Amino acid sequence: MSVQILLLIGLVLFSVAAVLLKDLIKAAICLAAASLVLGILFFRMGAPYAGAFEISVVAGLITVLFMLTIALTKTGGDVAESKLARVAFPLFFILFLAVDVIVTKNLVQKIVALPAAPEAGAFGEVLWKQRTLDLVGQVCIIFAGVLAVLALFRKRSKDNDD
Amino acid sequence: MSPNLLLAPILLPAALAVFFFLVPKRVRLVREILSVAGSLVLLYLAFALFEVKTLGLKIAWLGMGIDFDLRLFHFSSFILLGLAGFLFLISLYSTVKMKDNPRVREYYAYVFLSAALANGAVLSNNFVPLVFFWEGLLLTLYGLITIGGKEANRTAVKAFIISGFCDFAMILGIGLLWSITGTLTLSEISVKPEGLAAASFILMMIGAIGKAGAMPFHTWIPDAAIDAPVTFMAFMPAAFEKLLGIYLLARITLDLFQLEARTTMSIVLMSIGALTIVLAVLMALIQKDLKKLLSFHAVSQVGYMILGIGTGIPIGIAGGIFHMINHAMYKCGLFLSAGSVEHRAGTTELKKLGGLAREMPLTAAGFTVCALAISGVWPLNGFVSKEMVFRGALETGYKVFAVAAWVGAIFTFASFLKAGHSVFFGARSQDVPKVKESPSPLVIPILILALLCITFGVYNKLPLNEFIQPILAGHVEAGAHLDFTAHALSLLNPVAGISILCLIIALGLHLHGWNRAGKKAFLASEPIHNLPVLHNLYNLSEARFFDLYEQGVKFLIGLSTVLSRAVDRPIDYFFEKVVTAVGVKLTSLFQKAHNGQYANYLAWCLAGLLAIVGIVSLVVK
Amino acid sequence: MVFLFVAVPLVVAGVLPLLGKLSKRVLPDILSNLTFLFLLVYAATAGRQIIAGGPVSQQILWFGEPVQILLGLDGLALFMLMAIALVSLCAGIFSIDYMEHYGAKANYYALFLIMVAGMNGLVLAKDLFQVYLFLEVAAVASYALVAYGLGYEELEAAFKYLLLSVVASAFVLIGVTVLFGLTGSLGFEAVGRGLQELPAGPMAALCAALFVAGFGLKAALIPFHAWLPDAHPSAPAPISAMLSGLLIKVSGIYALTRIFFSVFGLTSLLSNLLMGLGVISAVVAALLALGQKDIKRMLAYSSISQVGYIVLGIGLGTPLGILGGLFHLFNHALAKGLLFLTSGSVQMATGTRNLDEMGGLAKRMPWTAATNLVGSLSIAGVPPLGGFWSKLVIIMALVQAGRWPYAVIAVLASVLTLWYYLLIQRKAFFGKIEERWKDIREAPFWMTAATVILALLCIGVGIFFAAVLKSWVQPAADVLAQGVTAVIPRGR
Amino acid sequence: MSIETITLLTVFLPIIGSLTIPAAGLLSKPLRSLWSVLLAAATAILPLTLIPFALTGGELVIRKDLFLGLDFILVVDPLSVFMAIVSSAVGCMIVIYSIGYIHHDENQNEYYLMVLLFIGSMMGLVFSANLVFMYLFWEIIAICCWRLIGFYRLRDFVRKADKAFLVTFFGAVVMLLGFIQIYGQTHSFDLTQMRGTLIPGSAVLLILFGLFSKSATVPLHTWLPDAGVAPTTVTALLHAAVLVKIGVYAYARLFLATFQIPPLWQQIIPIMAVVSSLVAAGAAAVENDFKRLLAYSTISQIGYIFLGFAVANEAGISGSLRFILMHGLAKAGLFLCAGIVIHATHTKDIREMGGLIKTMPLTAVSFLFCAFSVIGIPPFGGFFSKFLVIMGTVKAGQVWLAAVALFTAVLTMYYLLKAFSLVFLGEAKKPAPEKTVSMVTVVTVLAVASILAGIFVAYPMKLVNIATTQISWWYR
Amino acid sequence: MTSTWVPYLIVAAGLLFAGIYCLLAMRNLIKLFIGVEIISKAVSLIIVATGFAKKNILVAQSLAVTFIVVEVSLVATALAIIINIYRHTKSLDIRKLSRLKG
Repeated sequence: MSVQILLLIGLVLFSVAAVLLKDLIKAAICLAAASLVLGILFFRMGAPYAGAFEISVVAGLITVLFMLTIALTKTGGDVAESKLARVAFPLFFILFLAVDVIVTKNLVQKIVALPAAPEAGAFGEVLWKQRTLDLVGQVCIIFAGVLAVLALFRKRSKDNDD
Repeated sequence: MSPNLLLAPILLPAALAVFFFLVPKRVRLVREILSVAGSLVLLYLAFALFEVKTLGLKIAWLGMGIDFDLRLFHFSSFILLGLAGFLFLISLYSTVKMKDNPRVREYYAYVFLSAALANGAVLSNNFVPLVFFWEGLLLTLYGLITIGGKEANRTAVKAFIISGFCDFAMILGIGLLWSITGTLTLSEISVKPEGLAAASFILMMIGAIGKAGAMPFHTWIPDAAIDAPVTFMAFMPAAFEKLLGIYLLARITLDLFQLEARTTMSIVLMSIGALTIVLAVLMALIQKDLKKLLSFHAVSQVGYMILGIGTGIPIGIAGGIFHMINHAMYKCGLFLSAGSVEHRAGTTELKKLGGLAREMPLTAAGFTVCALAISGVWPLNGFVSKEMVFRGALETGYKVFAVAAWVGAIFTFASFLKAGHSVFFGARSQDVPKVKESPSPLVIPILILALLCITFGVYNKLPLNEFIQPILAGHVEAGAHLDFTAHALSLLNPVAGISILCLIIALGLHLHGWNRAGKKAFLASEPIHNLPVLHNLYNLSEARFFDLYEQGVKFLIGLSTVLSRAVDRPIDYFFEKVVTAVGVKLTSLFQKAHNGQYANYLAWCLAGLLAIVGIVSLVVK
Repeated sequence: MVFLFVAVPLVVAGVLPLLGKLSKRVLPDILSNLTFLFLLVYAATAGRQIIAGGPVSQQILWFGEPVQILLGLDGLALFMLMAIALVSLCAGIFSIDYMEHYGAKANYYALFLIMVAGMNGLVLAKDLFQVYLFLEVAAVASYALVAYGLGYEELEAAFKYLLLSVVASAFVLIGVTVLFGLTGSLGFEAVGRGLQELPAGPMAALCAALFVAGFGLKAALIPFHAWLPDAHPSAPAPISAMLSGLLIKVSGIYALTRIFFSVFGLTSLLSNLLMGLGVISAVVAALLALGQKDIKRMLAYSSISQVGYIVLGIGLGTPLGILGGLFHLFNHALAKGLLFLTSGSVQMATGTRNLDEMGGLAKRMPWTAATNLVGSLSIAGVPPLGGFWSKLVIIMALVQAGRWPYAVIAVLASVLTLWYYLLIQRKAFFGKIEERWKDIREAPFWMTAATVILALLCIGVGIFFAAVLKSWVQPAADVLAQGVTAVIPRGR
Repeated sequence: MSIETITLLTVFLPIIGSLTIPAAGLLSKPLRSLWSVLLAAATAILPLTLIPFALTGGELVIRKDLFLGLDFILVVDPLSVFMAIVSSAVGCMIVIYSIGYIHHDENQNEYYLMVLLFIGSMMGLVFSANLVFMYLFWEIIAICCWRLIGFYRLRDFVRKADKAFLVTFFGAVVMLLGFIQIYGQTHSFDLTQMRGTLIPGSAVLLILFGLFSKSATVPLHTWLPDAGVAPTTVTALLHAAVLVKIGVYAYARLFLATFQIPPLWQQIIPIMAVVSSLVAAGAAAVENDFKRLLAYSTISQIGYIFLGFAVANEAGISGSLRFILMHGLAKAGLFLCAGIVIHATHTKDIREMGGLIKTMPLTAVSFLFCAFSVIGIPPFGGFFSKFLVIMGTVKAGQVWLAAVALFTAVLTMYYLLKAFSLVFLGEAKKPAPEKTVSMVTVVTVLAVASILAGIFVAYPMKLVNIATTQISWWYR
Repeated sequence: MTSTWVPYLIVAAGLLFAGIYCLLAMRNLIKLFIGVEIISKAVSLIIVATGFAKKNILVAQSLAVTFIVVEVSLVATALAIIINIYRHTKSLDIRKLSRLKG
């Protein structure tokens, strides 16, 4: 459990760093690190496939996409962030966490969840046989993403810039 | 006799009117012959009907107890006769007087239409046809006045609105009467003027005396005297409207309401009568135009009729009605004489006229007789009817009304002395070139009327017994004597004495004024005109300050302006400006919030979420 | 087979970019519009037969293996499918001419089809997570489509839309997950049953709140609406028509309704919440629309306002209210689609969307003007057009339920609605033609055809309202009304 | 043909026919005009054939059940037949008249379409016995009016058209709310089944919004004077003669022939009617724009009609019914005279006119005749209607209201005669001849009709009386 | 189950807060999107943790995988839009994206 807690804390810290760091590349790397931690968490919670996906796709692919974007928008891409927002963040964050802890504990402890339906089979079977429509959805959304990127980077037949 | 004959006095002149309207102006002869012949036929018809006495015709009309109900009885047949007679005289007179008028087509149409409507009104035994015909006269009134000339239009509108107002008052009265009695048939109604019925009585009375031209509904008449053709004056205000108005007033007081002497309503009527007599005659006195002078007398004399009828005492009522027919005769004659003078001399201004008696002897004679009659000189008809009114007024016990009537008599005579003196007698005026007597169609009606004045005076038994007495016959308690003729021409009683005294005072006043003005007859009234307080009042009155119409129109304009500015425009402003402005304000307020900043929008979403969570957590525990 | 509603557009969308190389214009036009036509015909014929015996859930075979593709078709779903098919067919026809100058038609149609597939999937889904998933599918496609013009404003709008939508999706998904945690299942019925057994008040209520916010943002209820007046006007006109006519309703109202009625059960709390949001949206958005200069932006605000009406009707929860709400959804889909298409025609002819610059266009564009008038009056609720009947039914329901204040506000909002639609008419069409527009031309054939079809539908629905209500809307409303009675109300 | 067929034809012939007009317009213009006239004439003739049925005092209900109680129900009874005859006849005249009047202008197809749709919807409204369908036709009429008011397409004109549309729409939807409240109470929109139902005061108030806005009664009246920017044919015949009568017709149909209203409202509505009448008369008296003056006069006269219905006794009702006919004829005549004058002098300000009687005598006389009819002077038709309304008011015990109404009549007299004097009498400032024969003919016909309707008043009376008896069912 | 669920929920809520704070307060478009990513982390953490606490990890895992796919699509689209915006404005400031208003 303690490892779990440590991982959670690491996740939070990396995420917060991703928010606070000025340098976009560093922020993106922190984000990747957070994904990595999350992946490990998933693995430890008995979701190895999800963990693997998290690490390879999110920490890997998405970070690459971020880097690419940052590189493409390098010149003039510096935006002066509000200092106040940066400074105030930890304060708010801690405040929120305090409230969060109290509320969540109270909320969750009051409830009685239904007992879980017993699970059988392997992950693949669940995904392929019970949640087949999710796969269809995945196909759809990948199509959508690909087509979106294609559309956004297409050669414009008419320059309708303004 | 077939009841359908009752439609003839209405349809015949109406048809003639349409015909006259359609016949081109050039076809003069046909028109004139037809008009005179037509009116003669009508006169004959009226005589025939007068012989028949009672006849009824009822045609279903609008339902709800509104029938086209005509009833011939003594009173109506008598008025019918009078109307026909005047129509004949006017037609005859008009053949010459109106022949060159550019709108002669319309003129004849209106005159005959008026006759049709007046006949209809007199014959109606149901209020709805009565009002139909009665108010229809507004049209011909309007039309006839506009024939006068350029400025006539204003007067026409004035006459129209005043008469319209009176008619509407009458309609309201009729409505009240209907809701009280539940019937609209005149012959079925007989109520006491109390409570709502009193209101109804006053409203209907307004309608009647408005038509007759009593104060304060008279003010268009002097104006019309200047603007409108003189034949119109002789025809409408002098004859027709008096006959109709007083006819209705008599019907109201005798049949529809049981007016009793010495009641409030009676006093109201008498007061109106007395005031009309005095005020109008005071105005008449100072006039310097013959027609205008006559027109004020046309008002003043109505006072006698109202006073007489208002007494509620048989002799008074009889006097009022008798005065009505007398007045119609001599006033018609006077106007026709004025017209005759105007025809030859080209003016009716007293200042410019004088000494015409030698050149126009017949006109002068006719005028003199009529003037004496109106002044109540023995033994003319005016004397008889006025005596009856005086007696009636005295009999009520309220002597003040009799006094007022006598005061009126003084000034009447004084003003006619002035008028006659300055037009026909005295020095020959230099303003008017030498003239001839008017042609016979102008003179004959005047002479007929003058003759009638004498006849009705000297031989007063004929009208009083044949015409007047039967009207009252059904309304007086058994045993009361209804012989008005016995003392009619008697001079040896206090009433007659005072009357004669009045005439003498009038003569004195005239001579005094005449002398003071340096033998200028038209200024004979100046001493009275220049009396301290009276002078100011006269000036105000000349400035139409006392003219209810002028004040009423000012009121109407003021009220309209207020209604428009204070109600209508604000409402429009509300729709046009306020609603729009509120819309624009709210819109721009909301629009400003949409400033394009992402964080702002996200904050709304979060706030929305928090609010929802808040609400939910408040409700769900 | 119900799965075809998702599969066909998906497959065509996959094929199109490949075929696009062969024929840049004609083939995508024909193929995609045939697909829409197929969907329409299939829904109208087969769909009705399928549900003739009551709602069905179909499992299908996948390469001979029994797998779980669980799709539910009932009256409500069929009703939505019909609406989607109708409007997308018209938008597709309109695109034939309109999208010429945007280029990459194959790509465009593919995204369009994906969006339709996503919406169809969402309508047919019987599982909370799949609702989320298809919602995202349609959303991703719509981001790209909003930005399709690649102009500054298009991109700005798309980005804001995306960033707000993502938050909404996150809310929804969190809600779904928590429900999953509470009941251990994701299917509507199972979760519904589970919630009935659980005394899990606060947590379920939190989920409900998250759903209201999340789907509310998708439906653009005030205060979650701010993306819509940016995104909808910026998209190409047929896409605006799709977004305003369908997407906000499917991914917002439909999802919300479905979940609240079939899963949570409409408690009085939720009912009041929805009605409150609806009424605020109806009024405030109408006021906002009043101040717009951009014709499409005005239409977009109008969409928010009308969504408010729909939510007001559905949120009332009485059978009549649901009937009215759904009918208004349908009418608004037709009319708003029509209006956006005509605004596209105008923009194409004049090159501007600014109402102040237009004037008297009816002279040169009679068809556009006439069809726009029909759409405007329909939405404003002027008889005898469809919009009138739906508003009438909503107000009838409100009065019947004794909700007088809502009824009064709904009535006044419809006056506001007419006000700004008259502004459009006055400034754009009804007036003397401006000198500069003397030479503009009426929209090309296919664009006009699409608008005329929609206008005829608006009129037809108005005249044959009883038939439409009886055969299409009533079965849909029945589904929801049964949901209301089946689930025991909770909360207070 | 059966009564049923005739009624359905009366309603749907012009409505469906109107939609074919643009198509006819594509073929040829004369054909289109001819077709429009044919349709209008058919619509005017068809209800005439219902007279024998109506005179029997019968009632025929045509019903097509639809959904949710929103059934399509038509009722043929003396009231609806009377109203149908009056409005279709006037409508037919407008179409005939328009051929000459409108033929220089653009958008004629739309014009004829809207006019015929208007007439058809009017027929629908008149025969409808379902509240919702009444509202439906009511609003179609509003659309037609909106298009027609803005017919000349000038920016300001269209703005005024919008104003008219919005105000009437506002009133109408509020009225709809009232209908729905009644529905909430009775679960029915069917008027034939609700006879005698006592409706709450709030419903009365809500419905009054609609009636008053459509019939341009204070305080929802200001759109009517503004609507004078429409072609004169439209203002004359649609606004004066038909459109504003919708509200009063609906009043008769709802509050007299069907529902019972609370006693309080029976007291209030006459007061509102009289106030409206007075205010509008006041506004007319200070108005100098010819058409606006006449529009205010219309508002004022509508007050009388409301008054007659509101006092709800036999005299009042029959007076008001007649008022609908007489005012239609006379006010249409006045507007058309104004149209001729404005057309000739190119100004709307009556102070800038004058002396026109010399150059346009027929117009002047027609104006005067129609004015007399509006004022209520016998033997013109308007006399009877006004007289009966006043009689009814007095009979209902509302003497003061009757007095104010009569005072308003004096005001009417004042401003109409003032207008006549300023325009036609006095000095000729802008002499202009009567050019168009067709227009003068129509106004003459209307003026003559006004006077004939007065002289032969007994003829329309029969139908009116039967309608009155039928309306005032509570007497039986 | 609740005790195992709580810490994850708390952390997920914290991450959600961080992400939303980032969206609210930051101005760089890419930074904003990092915020979105953090929110996604929170969501996927909740999904898996729920399955874990619920002993329903297989379903949760499949959901998480699907969610990750969704995330990728979103990121790709979003970054494509960001690059396009950058091409127009040569800036990544969200405050400059306020041409659409009113």
